[in-house]
Amino acid sequence: MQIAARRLDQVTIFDITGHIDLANSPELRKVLLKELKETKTPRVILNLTGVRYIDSSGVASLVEGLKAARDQGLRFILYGLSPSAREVLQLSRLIKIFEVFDNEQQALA
Amino acid sequence: MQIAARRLDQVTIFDITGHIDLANSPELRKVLLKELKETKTPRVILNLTGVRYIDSSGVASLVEGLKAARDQGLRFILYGLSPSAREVLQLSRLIKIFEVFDNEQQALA
Amino acid sequence: MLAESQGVERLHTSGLLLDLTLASDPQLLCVVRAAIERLTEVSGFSPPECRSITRAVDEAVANVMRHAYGSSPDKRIDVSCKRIAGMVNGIQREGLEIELLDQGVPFDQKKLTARSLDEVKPGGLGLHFIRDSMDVMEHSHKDGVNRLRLVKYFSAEGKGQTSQGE
Amino acid sequence: MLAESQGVERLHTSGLLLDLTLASDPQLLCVVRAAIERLTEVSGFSPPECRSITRAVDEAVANVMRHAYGSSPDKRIDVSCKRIAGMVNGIQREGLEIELLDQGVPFDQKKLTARSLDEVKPGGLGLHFIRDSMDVMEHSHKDGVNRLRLVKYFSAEGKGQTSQGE
Ligand SMILES: Nc1ncnc2c1ncn2[C@@H]1O[C@H](COP(=O)(O)OP(=O)(O)O)[C@@H](O)[C@H]1O
Ligand SMILES: Nc1ncnc2c1ncn2[C@@H]1O[C@H](COP(=O)(O)OP(=O)(O)O)[C@@H](O)[C@H]1O
Repeated sequence: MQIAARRLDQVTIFDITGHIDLANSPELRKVLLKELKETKTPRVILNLTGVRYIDSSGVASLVEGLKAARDQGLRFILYGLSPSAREVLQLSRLIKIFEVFDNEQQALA
Repeated sequence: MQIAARRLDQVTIFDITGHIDLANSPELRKVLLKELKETKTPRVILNLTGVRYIDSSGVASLVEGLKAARDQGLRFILYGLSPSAREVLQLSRLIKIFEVFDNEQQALA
Repeated sequence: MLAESQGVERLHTSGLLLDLTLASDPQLLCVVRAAIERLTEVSGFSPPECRSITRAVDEAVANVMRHAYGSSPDKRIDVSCKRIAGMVNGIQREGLEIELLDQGVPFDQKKLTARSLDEVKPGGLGLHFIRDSMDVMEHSHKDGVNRLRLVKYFSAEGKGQTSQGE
Repeated sequence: MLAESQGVERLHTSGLLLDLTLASDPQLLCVVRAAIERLTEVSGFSPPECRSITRAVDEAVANVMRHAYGSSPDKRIDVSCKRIAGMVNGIQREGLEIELLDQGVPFDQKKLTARSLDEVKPGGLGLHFIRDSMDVMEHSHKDGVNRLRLVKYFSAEGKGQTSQGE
């Protein structure tokens, strides 16, 4: 898994690639929480286009990111969910907790 | 593995998808030889864009296709080789035996 | 969704199909997923079924790593996959049986009642995913070995299903 | 390209990493490839190395299916993967060892001199691919078991290489 941050004017985009599972979800959590602390934009977007798989520990890391963002009053947006990633958020009934969009254009709108 | 034939005016294109290995190379061989018999176009093109892997038995089936095409005086062209497919033809020193192009446009030119 | 062994009559298991033995290192989870994804594909499950069986096995193996082995990365996990066929609730069915074996801390049966999903909090989702994906999920413990038996049947239209159907 | 066991000093093998046991059914080759591809990736090999090790194992398993077992699809094949480390020709190296075991027809040592590639004809390419990909390829036969030992070392810059280098 790789994470890179693009800091734009009003929004920070995290481009994540690779599978998110028990092997790297602790790292995702750490990086997300650290990056969120430094985030001064009102909106945070996770680009998951390059993520084919997310396990339950990855979902947990996303929930932690969402909570941290909310604590700071930031919007926390996901886009580019693979079929498997979408299913996992649906199964955990979290799809409605997150703001989910299809692509970057919609996430930025 | 799936094979579909597109019969155009001067050329027949076989769109192949999936891995080609010992599990299906006999089928590839059979279909190719059968289709080649029915081919009346002077040029036969194999679209391998959707083929990520070819093993030695798959290479053998391609060689049989090439030979059958040559026997009928047809040109036998490959395009869309994945890194692995290209490597396997290089390793077997067959890359120079086949006419290989990058994409359909070049193969049709 | 889940028939926890109720009404499952004696099933006939095929011989060897695929067994994996791996170290309890989370780095190897992607290897297990890749193998199970392909195995379910060649077995004839639909793409969503392949994804969901793969997810269930991934979560079950991850649970063994974390809970049974307390995250030691060099313990042994066995994943044994077989084709099965037989009568289930009076219906002839075929399916894929996946057994996980470990020698770690026995499973706490009280934990089997997975937490409610109404609360938004991290953790406690794995068992939900496994139950949701599989038709059978059975835990047992014997002679120091924990066994988790998962079964997914082919749907009536599925490739692996005999003509006797529903 | 291939050091057929010459100069290979005693190597230390790690404990369990990944073992696969599969039926000799060509349908399962894609499962083996998927697992080996991921395993080589997480082991730290480069993408071309991952492809070439995967190809070698695929060809070796296909050979066991066709030649050792004469295409019977229900025989047993073991693929055992371990990390190894030790001195090779006076250089400290680390690598991945993959052993294939079968109980089929013993390997004919005369066949080991693979055919010339100058002739354009189908067949006879598998052994070329295996030799080309791997640093070590050793056949042995004992007590009715054929063993093919394949080793790929990490390149000096490779992730798995110790600092002692070349
Ligand atoms: N293989 C196992 N061995 C022992 N305990 C387990 C195992 N799998 C699950 N458990 C117990 O069940 C609980 C719920 O598991 P799960 O739903 O996967 O969520 P999580 O792993 O996030 O806690 C775990 O916290 C653990 O106490
Ligand atoms: N595992 C094996 N057991 C027995 N014989 C083998 C095995 N692998 C290869 N051989 C022999 O070596 C020959 C060359 O193998 P290979 O280069 O893979 O080409 P091919 O399999 O297309 O003949 C085979 O034809 C076979 O006679």
